[in-house]
Amino acid sequence: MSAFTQEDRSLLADSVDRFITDAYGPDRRAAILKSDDGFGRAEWARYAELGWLGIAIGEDHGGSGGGLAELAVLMRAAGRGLLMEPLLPTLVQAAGALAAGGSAEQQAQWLPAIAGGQAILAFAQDDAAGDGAPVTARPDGDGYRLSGCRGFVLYGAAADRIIVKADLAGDTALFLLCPTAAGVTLAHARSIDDRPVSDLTLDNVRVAAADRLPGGDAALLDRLNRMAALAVCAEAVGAMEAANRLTLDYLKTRTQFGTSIGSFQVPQHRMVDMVLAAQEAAAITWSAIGAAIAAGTGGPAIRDAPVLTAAAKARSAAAARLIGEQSIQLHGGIGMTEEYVIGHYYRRLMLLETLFGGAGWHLDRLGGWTAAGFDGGDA
Amino acid sequence: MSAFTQEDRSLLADSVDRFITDAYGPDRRAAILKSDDGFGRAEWARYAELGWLGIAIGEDHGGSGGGLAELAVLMRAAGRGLLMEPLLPTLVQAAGALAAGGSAEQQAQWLPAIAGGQAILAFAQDDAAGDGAPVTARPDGDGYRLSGCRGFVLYGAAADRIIVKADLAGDTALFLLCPTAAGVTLAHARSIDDRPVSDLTLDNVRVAAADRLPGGDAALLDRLNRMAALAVCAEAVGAMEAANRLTLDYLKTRTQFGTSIGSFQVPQHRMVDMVLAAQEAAAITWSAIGAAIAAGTGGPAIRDAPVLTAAAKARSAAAARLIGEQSIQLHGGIGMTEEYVIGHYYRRLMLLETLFGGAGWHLDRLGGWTAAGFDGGDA
Amino acid sequence: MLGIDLMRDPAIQAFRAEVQRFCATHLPADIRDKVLSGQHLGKDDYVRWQKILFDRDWIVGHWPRQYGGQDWTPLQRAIFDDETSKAGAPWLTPFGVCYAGPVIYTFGSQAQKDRFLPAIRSTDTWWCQGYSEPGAGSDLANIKTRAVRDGDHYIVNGQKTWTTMAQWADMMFALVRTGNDGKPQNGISFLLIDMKAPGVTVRPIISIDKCHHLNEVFLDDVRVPADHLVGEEGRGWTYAKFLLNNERLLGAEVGKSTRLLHQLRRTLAEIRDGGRPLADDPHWRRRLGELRARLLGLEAVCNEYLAAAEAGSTPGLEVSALKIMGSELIQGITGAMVDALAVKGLVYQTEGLEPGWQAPAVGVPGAPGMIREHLHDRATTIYGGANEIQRNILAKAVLGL
Amino acid sequence: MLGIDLMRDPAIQAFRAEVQRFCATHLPADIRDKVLSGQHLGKDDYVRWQKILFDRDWIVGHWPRQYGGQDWTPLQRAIFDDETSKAGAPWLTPFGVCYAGPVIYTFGSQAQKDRFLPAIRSTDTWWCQGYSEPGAGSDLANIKTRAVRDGDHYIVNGQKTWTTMAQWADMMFALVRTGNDGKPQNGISFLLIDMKAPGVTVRPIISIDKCHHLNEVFLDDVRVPADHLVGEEGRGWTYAKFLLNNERLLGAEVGKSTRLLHQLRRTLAEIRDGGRPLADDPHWRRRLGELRARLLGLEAVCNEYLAAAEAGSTPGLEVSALKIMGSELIQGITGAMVDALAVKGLVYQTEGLEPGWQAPAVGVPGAPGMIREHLHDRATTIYGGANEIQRNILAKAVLGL
Repeated sequence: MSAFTQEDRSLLADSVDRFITDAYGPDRRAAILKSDDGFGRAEWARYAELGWLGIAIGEDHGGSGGGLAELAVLMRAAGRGLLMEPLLPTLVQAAGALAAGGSAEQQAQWLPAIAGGQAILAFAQDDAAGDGAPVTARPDGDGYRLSGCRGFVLYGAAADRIIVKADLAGDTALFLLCPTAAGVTLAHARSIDDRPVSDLTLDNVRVAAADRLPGGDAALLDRLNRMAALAVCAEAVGAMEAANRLTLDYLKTRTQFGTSIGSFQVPQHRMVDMVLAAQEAAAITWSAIGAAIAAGTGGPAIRDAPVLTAAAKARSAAAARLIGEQSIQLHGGIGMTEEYVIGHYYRRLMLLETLFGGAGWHLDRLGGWTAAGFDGGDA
Repeated sequence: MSAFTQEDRSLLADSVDRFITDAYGPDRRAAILKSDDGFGRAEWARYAELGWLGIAIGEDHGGSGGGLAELAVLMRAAGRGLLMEPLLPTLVQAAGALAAGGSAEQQAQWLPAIAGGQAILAFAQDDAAGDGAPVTARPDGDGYRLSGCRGFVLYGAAADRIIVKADLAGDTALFLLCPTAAGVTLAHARSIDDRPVSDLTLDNVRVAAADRLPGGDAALLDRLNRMAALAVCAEAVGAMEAANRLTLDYLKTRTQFGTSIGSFQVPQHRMVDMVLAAQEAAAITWSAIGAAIAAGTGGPAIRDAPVLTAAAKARSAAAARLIGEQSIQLHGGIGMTEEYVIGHYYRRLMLLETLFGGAGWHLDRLGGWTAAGFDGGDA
Repeated sequence: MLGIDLMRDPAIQAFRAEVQRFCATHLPADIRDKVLSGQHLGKDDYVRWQKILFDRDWIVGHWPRQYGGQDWTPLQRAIFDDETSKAGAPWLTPFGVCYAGPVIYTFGSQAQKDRFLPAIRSTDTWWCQGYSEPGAGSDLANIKTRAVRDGDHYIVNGQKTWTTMAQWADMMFALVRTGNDGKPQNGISFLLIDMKAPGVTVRPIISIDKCHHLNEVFLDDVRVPADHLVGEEGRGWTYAKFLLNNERLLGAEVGKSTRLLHQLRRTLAEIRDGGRPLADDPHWRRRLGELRARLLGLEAVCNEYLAAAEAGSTPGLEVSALKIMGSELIQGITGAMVDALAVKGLVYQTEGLEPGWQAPAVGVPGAPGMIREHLHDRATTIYGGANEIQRNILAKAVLGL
Repeated sequence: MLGIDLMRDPAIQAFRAEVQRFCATHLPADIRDKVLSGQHLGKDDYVRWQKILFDRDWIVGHWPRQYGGQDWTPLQRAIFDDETSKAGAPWLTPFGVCYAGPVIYTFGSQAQKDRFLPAIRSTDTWWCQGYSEPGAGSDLANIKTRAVRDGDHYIVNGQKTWTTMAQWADMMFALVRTGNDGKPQNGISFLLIDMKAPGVTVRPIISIDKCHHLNEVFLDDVRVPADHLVGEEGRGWTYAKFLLNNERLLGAEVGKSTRLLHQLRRTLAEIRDGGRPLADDPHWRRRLGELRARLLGLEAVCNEYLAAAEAGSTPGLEVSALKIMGSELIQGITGAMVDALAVKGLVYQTEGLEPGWQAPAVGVPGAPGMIREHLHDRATTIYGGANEIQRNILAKAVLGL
């Protein structure tokens, strides 16, 4: 159970919002985008001071003992403020993997470092950027050798460690990879929403046995990916709410043909649909998070958590597309400029749509489950 | 080449429109719907007198030597007037099959009878209504024995002959079936757009060798189905144009909140999209018909006729759905009543969408061809 | 409290289970089968089921205890509505128990309460709603039916339309115009009209599903006792708005959509194309997934609203949001059904809607019920204020546009 | 004559083949490769290609012969536009040859014709369009930039925005306000402004694709010779409308959509998911089919319009229909591209847009060009009168609503 009350969560959300208002304005954000890191090192240290980085880390490891609900509150606020820092891979994926699948030593080494802001971790999984070279691991003495490629490693450039998913004799295994180890190549670029992202190539890289996560199996990865999908949904909800607010303000203030754009029925109805879509995405996301927490704590799950997670990701992806595209359309020319922030929301939403499975992927799974009578025959 | 000029076609369209205005009004149509036949016998005779039934039959068989273009003009006008008579199976499918694949005797027997209005023919192909009992034929002395089921035989109840597609030792074969032959069972109902439709069951039915169409192979059937698909597109275009006209009139005259509905921007834009959709459906349908005629007459085909046909059916299906649904929505309550005609257009469009392949089926084919670089690499 | 947490509340789960159990044991199988196959229900079917609910004290569970109800919260009411719908219970015709009853016990006189409420609870009186007119649909304030005071009666003249089930009705509650001052909303009164009174004529309207649900009701010099006026003259619009608000959280029709989605699932498993069930086709699978996701999304939104209502907040305009989402989802599901049927041909054998019909079925078994549902449900985005009107309301009242 | 019949006309087919042949032999490979991969083109790339067309006498084929053109019909012009686009030719920047030139030869003085037309044909002068302003986008009649007569000059003050390629321009044709009487459309004049004149300042606008196509142009006390006024003072709106009409049949951008659809096809064949190319996935296949069908539909509509134009009719508002369909199709195609890329991750390596860039590519090869195209093309439904405005125009002028 989370150590947080509903009120604690509100305070957390307020704290992030206040930070963004005070210290993460357009100028600072523009400077961060131009920096080599592509995110704010100073901000990261500040997040640690504010206690955000340990929000979902156990109190025994220097955190405050929250969980997915608190991460979601943080990610939603991060979405509103378009934060650039590596919250997702470090707090959700890596800390989640270590907490659930790491050895005591790994947890002792990395979780306090994450909570304290000293360590940034990335996560490399899924398909290779190219074809035919997924990462494979083979035993090598008292350790392993890893080879292969991974694409789209977010914040790979800044990571102190990259948790790499590899195939080990047909099973899933997770390894803590040091990016400076011999045989590791990282090629850096930016994602569509300006985040640092890397292609990772491993050429017979030696990893010690102690750097394999003992509990890092396929089931863990599946749980982690669902958790990450929900964190992404929460971030998208925040971004959609902010984009809707900006667009609604614009409709009210921008005049054309002698009247505000918002006095025309077509923009009105479109704005209504955008607000309804964000509302639905939020509701289904919180539902899925509630179910995931209930499932994790052994409580009675009303709905199966995977079903709700698939629905949440699919619906928030659909909402993200509608809101992202129509925010720009309703803003007109100004929406097309890099200087104005609405385009940044659009690009952020484009990325969030795709992370941890796009709408189609989740709908296919959900459709398959539904066809098979999944969920106790309850739909 | 068609014996018709562009002017002849205009005269034909005018003639159908005039007939509908003069003699196919709501009262007459309501009476036809209530009749046992479900279509107008008297009207059928009149169509023969007006020369419509022989429009695409050769002059040597009592027709006027037109082709697909003239059938399309007729079908478009029939769509506008919501005609209930068996034009599609008799003129397009059966006469088309006989002209292209019938023996001289078959042509001499049936084509003049069709042109003269003495014979109504139906067509039974594709899947069985149930599962697992498609029609198979086996040689039996100097004839054949047919067994199996066919669903959705339009106008099967009135047909003097039903052309049945059957599987003959792995090949496609077409037979002229007499509905009163021993072993033939027809179960009658109405289609969603009020047309008579039947399930056909064949239990070891004897068909003479002379009643097999010598040219009735898979290639002929494929060509016929494309032709029929385009005739259906033309009928849909006519129905969409009429539905749009009714809806536009309604928007202009119906007042709500003290002003016409058509003064609101949302109905305006929706109406624009409906008109654009009908316009596109018309343009792509005429394009495909032009290409089909060019292909049939050995002229230089600009675009491959099957590609354009698939595009035409898919786009007109999409337009039919938009226009059908939104015609009712924009009419409000009155659109929901059986007494008012817009719902009849909706149900007619629902059926036309599905005949000879719905949008999905055609898009899948078109997508496959496009992926494979079909059409000379030209897209 | 998050909606999902609320749904996990043991008392709530127990109530849900109790409704499910009751339906499983008390909903007559013949009625359920008609509902699930989309066949016609007769008045006697509705009355029989409503009397079963009456016997269980659930027919007006959402009424206050003093009037024979159970003081259900909005959440309990929503659960009851969802679970009975899912189980295949008939539509709980709302004209008496949801509309006339609450207006009468809230605004009516003691005499009206004594006279009308018992028969509403027992469904011994069948009610219909006299709101819409030929010139007043979404624009309801525009009603023209006039009631002129004549001694201790009103003389009513006018025409109501789209009157659901008026052919079975004993009473109608109607909005009538008693004054013409100021805004059109003023001068509207709420009158209870005996359908057997001289001058009342009911004419059927057949809808595009070929069925008779709707009617026109002509009112020609109908004499209505003055004590059939509910509340004050000229305040009818206020009472109608109260009603609307009262019903605000049921517009999503989650239960109905759930039932229809089950039906779609079965249909996709049964209809085969090229030898395999449609459910195995990737396009159908994705479409089924999408409809399921939308249903779960709608349910989540409802749960948030219900949680807010449970926490004592008075939600206002949700009725518009839920109505938009709910109606468009229903149309999405029934549209998928007819698309699935279309694979084998759209045969609409209306005889198949009659219970006990035995002649040979043409086309796909069950098709008539699904086609009827689809055609009928084209109206869900029109009635109760067209979705365009709902979006206007949200734009103005919620977004401030 | 049906559009399809017209397209089968041997002379038309021969012309099409001639353009194709010319592109195959004369379009420089380096330029074509940049276009097809979505890389940045420099001014020199555009000029080089336009001079090649000039040498072939095709750069202003649609101009009258007396001004150096070929008297192309709308159909010929459309074929030229389609085929060059499909072949990977750069966008034929229209500001000189399509906009400034025709206005000058139609409404300008002999001196203006002599002075400006030759350098437009040879692309020795680069033009830009000074229409939009911060307060006048879709609502163009609202322009505020003022030109005040001062002896034999106008003094121009104001700000233009969204000015494409102004950073390369030698001249701007601008709508400026010279009067304030009556409707806002009155009092607008058409002025030719030297971009090197004192008081002209160009400030880049970086768009969401991170590229510099657009600019703000500030005009501070810019002295423009009075003989740079085209036609009559106060008639600028009329000339602008003439221009719009002139361009009405190219708004569909069939050629560009065709090229992009080819690119999508290749992308779907190249990107693999779970070991097989996306092109083999049923959902992608259907989506590709749908985009192809829409392209064929758009082409068919264009052909009907062109056939009508060829037959001498003067189509009026098609520009709105073609603009709506064309822009939404382009967005459909580029949206599919980024969805395909997303399977491997949306890496936007903007360095990859620079020709000759050699560093290691991250993500999917070719992604930067496709992402750039997608982001850039979000503007297609905004510029030139947003699609909402186009639908307003059609509703009013064509449907009479």
